[in-house]
Amino acid sequence: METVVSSKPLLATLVSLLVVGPIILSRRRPNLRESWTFLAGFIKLGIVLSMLPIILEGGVIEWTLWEILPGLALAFRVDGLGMLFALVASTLWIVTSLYSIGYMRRMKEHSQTRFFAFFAVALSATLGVAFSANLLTMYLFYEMLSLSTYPLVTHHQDREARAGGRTYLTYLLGTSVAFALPAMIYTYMKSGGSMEFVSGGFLAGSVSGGEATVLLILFVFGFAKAGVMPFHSWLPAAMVAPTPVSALLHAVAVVKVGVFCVLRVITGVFGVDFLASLGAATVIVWLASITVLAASLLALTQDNLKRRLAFSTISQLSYIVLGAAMLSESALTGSIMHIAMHAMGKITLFFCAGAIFVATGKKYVSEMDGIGWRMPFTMFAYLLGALSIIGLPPFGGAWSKWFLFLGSVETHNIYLTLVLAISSLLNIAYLLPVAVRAFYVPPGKGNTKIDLHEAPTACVIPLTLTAFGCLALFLFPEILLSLARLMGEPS
Amino acid sequence: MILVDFIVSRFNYWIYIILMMMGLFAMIAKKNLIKKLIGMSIFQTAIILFFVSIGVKEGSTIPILAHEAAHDPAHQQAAPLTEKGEGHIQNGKGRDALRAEDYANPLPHVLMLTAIVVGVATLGVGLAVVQKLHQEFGSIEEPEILAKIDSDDG
Amino acid sequence: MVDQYPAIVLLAPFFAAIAVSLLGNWKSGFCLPLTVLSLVISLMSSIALLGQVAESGEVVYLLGGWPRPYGIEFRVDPLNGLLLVVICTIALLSSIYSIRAAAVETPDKCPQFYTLYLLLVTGLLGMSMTGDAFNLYVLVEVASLTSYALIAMRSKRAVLASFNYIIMGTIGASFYLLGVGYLYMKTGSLNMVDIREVLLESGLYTSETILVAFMMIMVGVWIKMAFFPLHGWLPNAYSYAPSTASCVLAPLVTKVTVYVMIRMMFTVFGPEYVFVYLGWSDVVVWMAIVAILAGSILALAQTDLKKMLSYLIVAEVGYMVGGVWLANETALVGAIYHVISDAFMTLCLFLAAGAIITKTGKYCIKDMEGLFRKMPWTMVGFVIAALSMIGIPPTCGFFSKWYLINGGIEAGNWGYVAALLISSLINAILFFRVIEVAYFKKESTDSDKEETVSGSSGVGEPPLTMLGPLLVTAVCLLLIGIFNQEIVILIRQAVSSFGPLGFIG
Amino acid sequence: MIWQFNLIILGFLIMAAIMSLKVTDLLSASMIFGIYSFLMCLLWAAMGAVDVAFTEAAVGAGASTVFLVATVYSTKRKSSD
Amino acid sequence: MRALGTIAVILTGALLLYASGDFPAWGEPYSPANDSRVSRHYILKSFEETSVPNMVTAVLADYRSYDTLFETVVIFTAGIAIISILRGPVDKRVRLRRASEKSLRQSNLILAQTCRLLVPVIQMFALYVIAHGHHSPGGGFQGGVIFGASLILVALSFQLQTALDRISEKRAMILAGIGVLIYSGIGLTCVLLGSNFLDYSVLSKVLPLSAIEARSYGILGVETGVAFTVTAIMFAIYANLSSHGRMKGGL
Repeated sequence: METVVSSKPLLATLVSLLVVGPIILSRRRPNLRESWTFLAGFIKLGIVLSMLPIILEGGVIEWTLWEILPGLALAFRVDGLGMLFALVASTLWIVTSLYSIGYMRRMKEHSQTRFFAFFAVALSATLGVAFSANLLTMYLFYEMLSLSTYPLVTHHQDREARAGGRTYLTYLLGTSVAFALPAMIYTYMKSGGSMEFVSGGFLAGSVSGGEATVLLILFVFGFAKAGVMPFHSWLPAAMVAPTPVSALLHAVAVVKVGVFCVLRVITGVFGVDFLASLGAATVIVWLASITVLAASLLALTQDNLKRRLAFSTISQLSYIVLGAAMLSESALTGSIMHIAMHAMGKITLFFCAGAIFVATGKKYVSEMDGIGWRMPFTMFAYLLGALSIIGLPPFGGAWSKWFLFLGSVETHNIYLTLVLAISSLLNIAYLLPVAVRAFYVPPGKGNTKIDLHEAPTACVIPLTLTAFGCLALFLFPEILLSLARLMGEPS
Repeated sequence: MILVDFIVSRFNYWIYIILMMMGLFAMIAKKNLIKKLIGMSIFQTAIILFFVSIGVKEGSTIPILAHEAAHDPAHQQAAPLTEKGEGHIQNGKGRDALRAEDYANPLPHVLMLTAIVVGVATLGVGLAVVQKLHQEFGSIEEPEILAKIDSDDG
Repeated sequence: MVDQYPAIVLLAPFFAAIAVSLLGNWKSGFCLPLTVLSLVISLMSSIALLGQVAESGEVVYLLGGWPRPYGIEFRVDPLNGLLLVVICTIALLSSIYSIRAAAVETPDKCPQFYTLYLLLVTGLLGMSMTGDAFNLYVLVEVASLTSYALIAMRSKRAVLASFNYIIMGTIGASFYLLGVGYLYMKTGSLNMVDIREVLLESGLYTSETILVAFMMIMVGVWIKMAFFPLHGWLPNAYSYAPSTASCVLAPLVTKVTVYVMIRMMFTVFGPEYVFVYLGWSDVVVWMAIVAILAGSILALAQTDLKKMLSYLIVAEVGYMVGGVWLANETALVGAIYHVISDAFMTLCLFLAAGAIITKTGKYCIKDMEGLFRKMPWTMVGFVIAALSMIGIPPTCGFFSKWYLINGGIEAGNWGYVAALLISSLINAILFFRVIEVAYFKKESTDSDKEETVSGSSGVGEPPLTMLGPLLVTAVCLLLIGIFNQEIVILIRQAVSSFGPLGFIG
Repeated sequence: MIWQFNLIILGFLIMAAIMSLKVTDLLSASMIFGIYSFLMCLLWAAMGAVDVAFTEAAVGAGASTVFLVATVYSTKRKSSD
Repeated sequence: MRALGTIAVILTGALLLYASGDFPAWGEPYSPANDSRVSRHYILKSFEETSVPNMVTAVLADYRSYDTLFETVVIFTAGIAIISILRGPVDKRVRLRRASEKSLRQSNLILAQTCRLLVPVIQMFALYVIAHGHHSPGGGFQGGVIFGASLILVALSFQLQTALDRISEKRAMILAGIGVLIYSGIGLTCVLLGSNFLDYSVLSKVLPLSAIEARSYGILGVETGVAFTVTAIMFAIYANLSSHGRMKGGL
């Protein structure tokens, strides 16, 4: 395995941070401001893509900034998992930027400059997490992400936003300080001053089974962005944010950072084999299973579309955690792929929810009767996204579900297979009715008079793109698959 | 007799403790601010008394060189500092001149000069603050001032 | 010139104080330039001194040319070398800040204010440099007297707070003096290094007098540093003081006293006495835990911004005392690092609070709606300090917590670790309460709206002389965090000279 | 240095301290405090600390008492305790 | 508060009594403190090294002169502190007028005459105490306080204004600053002459004296500085305390 030393990971992380200055400076000229965002987005994607070949060949890219604590550097390291995540995040940022321009301008939102600036910071933090080489760097960017998204979540600055923002920060910051930080310090001491992620784990052999269980639970709860119950309620609360924020951050960046951290901890800190030998991950398996089912059931009861999607996200995130905690190769591959697949599907759904809101002002599922034929692109995209999440071919979600099922069979745990099966059924139950209502139920009395039309083009284009993305991921999964497989292989 | 000796050799210290505790109690428990400051001064002088007691030597004189000793040319020459317990400096004429046992320990005195000055400085500032409080609240009793502050708030 | 650095550090503000008092009455325009100039000189020579110390070890400066133990000496090791730089930096920043604030809050008293200010800085610098136990007392009194006056300069409640401070401060200083007396009685020396040598040579560890001396000195410094439950004087004194005064008092006085405690424990009595012979570290750490929790919870109960910050100082003192008494190197390094980082954090918070109060005239947290819009840069500074208090990387608060928690785990004291984490969480709640209020607009009735319209005309960013120091401090918070390795290496150099820290952990 | 003499002065000292703290008339308290200082100065002179005694006579019995009296005059004479 | 006070007193008192059993006997010449090398050095060598017979003065103003510098600063600080605490916003309308001779006559004749007789004597004595501090008890502090007391006496027996005419508060504070400046200036001169702060022996480079005599004269110099400051501050404190900081009326 070759190791390349290059500053590209740092550059990819920093590029969106650097663009904050120009964004703020050009606050009086919206077009210029948004073009900065696009410029940064394409540069970022370009840098990420330029690293792809090396990673695909099984290499890693490293860059160390400086030692920040004894034996601990602020360091970047790109491997398959990080690459996959960075690829997803930076691609979708560009799409979302386009969408947010349409959304924000049509809604005549205030403080758009602040919005775009913090969005860029949040992206930096996301890539930072993806490329971090050790726990400390990861924690640093993790906190940066929590903080930079707070102004985005509370963008409306009203009473509701205030309450939502409060829950958001309390959960994310509180758990990270209360659980993740002590777990991290304990890890640091137990490992003798090292926190570099290595495949196979650096803690292997230095902690007992009980300690490993406790630490693992602390990490999973500490990275509450993963949404494992009972620390999940920040995500529904965060739905007060404008839809582009929900779409990118709460379907892709923030939540995926959570599960990404959990994956890193399981693979890089403890090591799959070590955990398997201790049986320490069993608790996590059950926690995740319960979350999968409970969140799906809760999603059924939600009338607000965005909240329904949020609970769906919680449930889907726990698939990923579950896949990792099953500690089998296929399940791990499946869960890593699910990061990408779910991202593509869920962002489509959020885009649609936003587009519906922009065009009609409707938030609730019960109001959406018959809008399908008026907004055909949007609702068709919704259908594709939903099918991908459910896991039906020919959509991307099918691959990840497939590997997860395979993994559950490999573990010889019939209950896990059942959990996955039941939850897939529940997925159908809470996602499809929206599309069904939109297309087959005739509009109610109140809706007939409203002049319904498609959302702005800047909104429709992205959601169409991502919807076809779901399809494309099914047809061309090789890159993702090989990136995911890189992690599953023993080093 | 042993008991008497013990008491004689200790009572100075005990009395400084009593004085100090009186001062401390007044500082904490008195309600009148000037009384608190008087307590503070008693507290500080008690500590000074303790320090001065450290420096006392039975049968010694004040720490100022006697006139003839000071003007004895022998002392102008550098004499080696003698070791503990045999503090005799032999001058040229073979006469005992300077013995450490003959003079009270000057160091505590020096320290206490400073402490006295610090004490009076603190007292002065304290009194100024009391006067200012009297101007602001018209009282020098702590409970009354607190009551006034509360009524201002309410 | 090179060997005179310790003297220059101290004498620059000292002579400036006299010059200000002499010239200030004639022309008050002299006050500020002299103050700033002297502090710049002091800062530069303290940095040079630190470089010298880092390179060639301890620097000893004999005052009057008398050798130890007959005269008084300055002893500068990396520990107080760092502290000197911190004191000078903070004093310089808040003196620049005071340009406008002093004119508003203490009109007509400009020369007196700056004289006292410079004497306070002189006292603190002297406290951190001196190698003589009694001289320390004198300098403590210089610093205290100036603090009393600076606090009492504002009217009403500040005066009562100042009186309580006089009483408590005098008890603390006198206890310290008494402890020094007991030490002198048994060792016959006042020089710190000499005392320790005599203690070791004469085998005085078993002496009751030394025990009581130690307790007296500890209680004395604890009163001075407001270690819970001896903290009674601090919250009122710091929150009612003029903001220019609290900006220099709050960051420095408690921290320098913590340094005095460290100096006393490690240089005078020696860790082998404090930790190995006495073995009280558990008791004191538990007291520190109570202090941390009590300080945080009391802060939670406050509605006044400055008072909340003052109670946080009480909690932070608990951090440092606990860290020092955990009796292992990591925790001690963490505690010393926290002394430095907390000094800057407190400065940043008080500067921001002072700027808010001078511009809006509001003290209560709930009155601070919409501040992000009105004074965004001030709030940026405030937020960075708040993040540091909570312990978010890469601010320095994270790293000090890192070392302290590390030390706590090393010592196996889980209570301390838990207390640190709980207090971090409480800090998070506290600061986000403020930030939330400031971030959101007022959901108000019409009458309120009119009030804000009429009132908002004057509310904007504070002048550059206030904003500049605030932002510089905020940047310092980040720099101290990012370059914590360099600082910690210096601290370790100092800590290793204290000798082995006992057998715990 | 005669310890009996010492004891007598110390006895007076304690009496003076108690009285100056007990008397409710602050002017009397100040005067008694002056006496206390003077006794203290006497004691120190007897202990051989002439410089300290001299200073205490000037500062404690002189300046401090005058300051106290000045403050009592400009505030209140009666104390509640 | 009473309960708190009682607890504090009992705890501290018990602690101190506990330790007193371990004390060396009172007046023991060979106790650790009295027989330490520091103390012995001061007694045996101070005359040799400073040519000042009064060991207290030698230690105060030479061996530990840095302490004494800050002791002076404490007094100086107290003066400024009291002024800054008591001084309200300056009342521009009140102009300080010279007290007329009438006010002198108004006060009690016996008091006035006694004071007239006493003050010069006190002041002479104060100067003597300052100057003779090398050989007898006394020095800058004591002399300064006595000199200050003579001014306070003037203020007491006439009116505050009478004393303020002799030395106004502003002048007193300048005098105090000059006092500290003399002290620290001597110290700084030593630095400029190439030695450490307050090392008077290098004064022999500029004065026609031996190094030891230079120390003696250095001590005299700093004692003068102390006396200036103490005199001025004692009077300033009294003036402020007796008039609520308004410099009018007085007792």
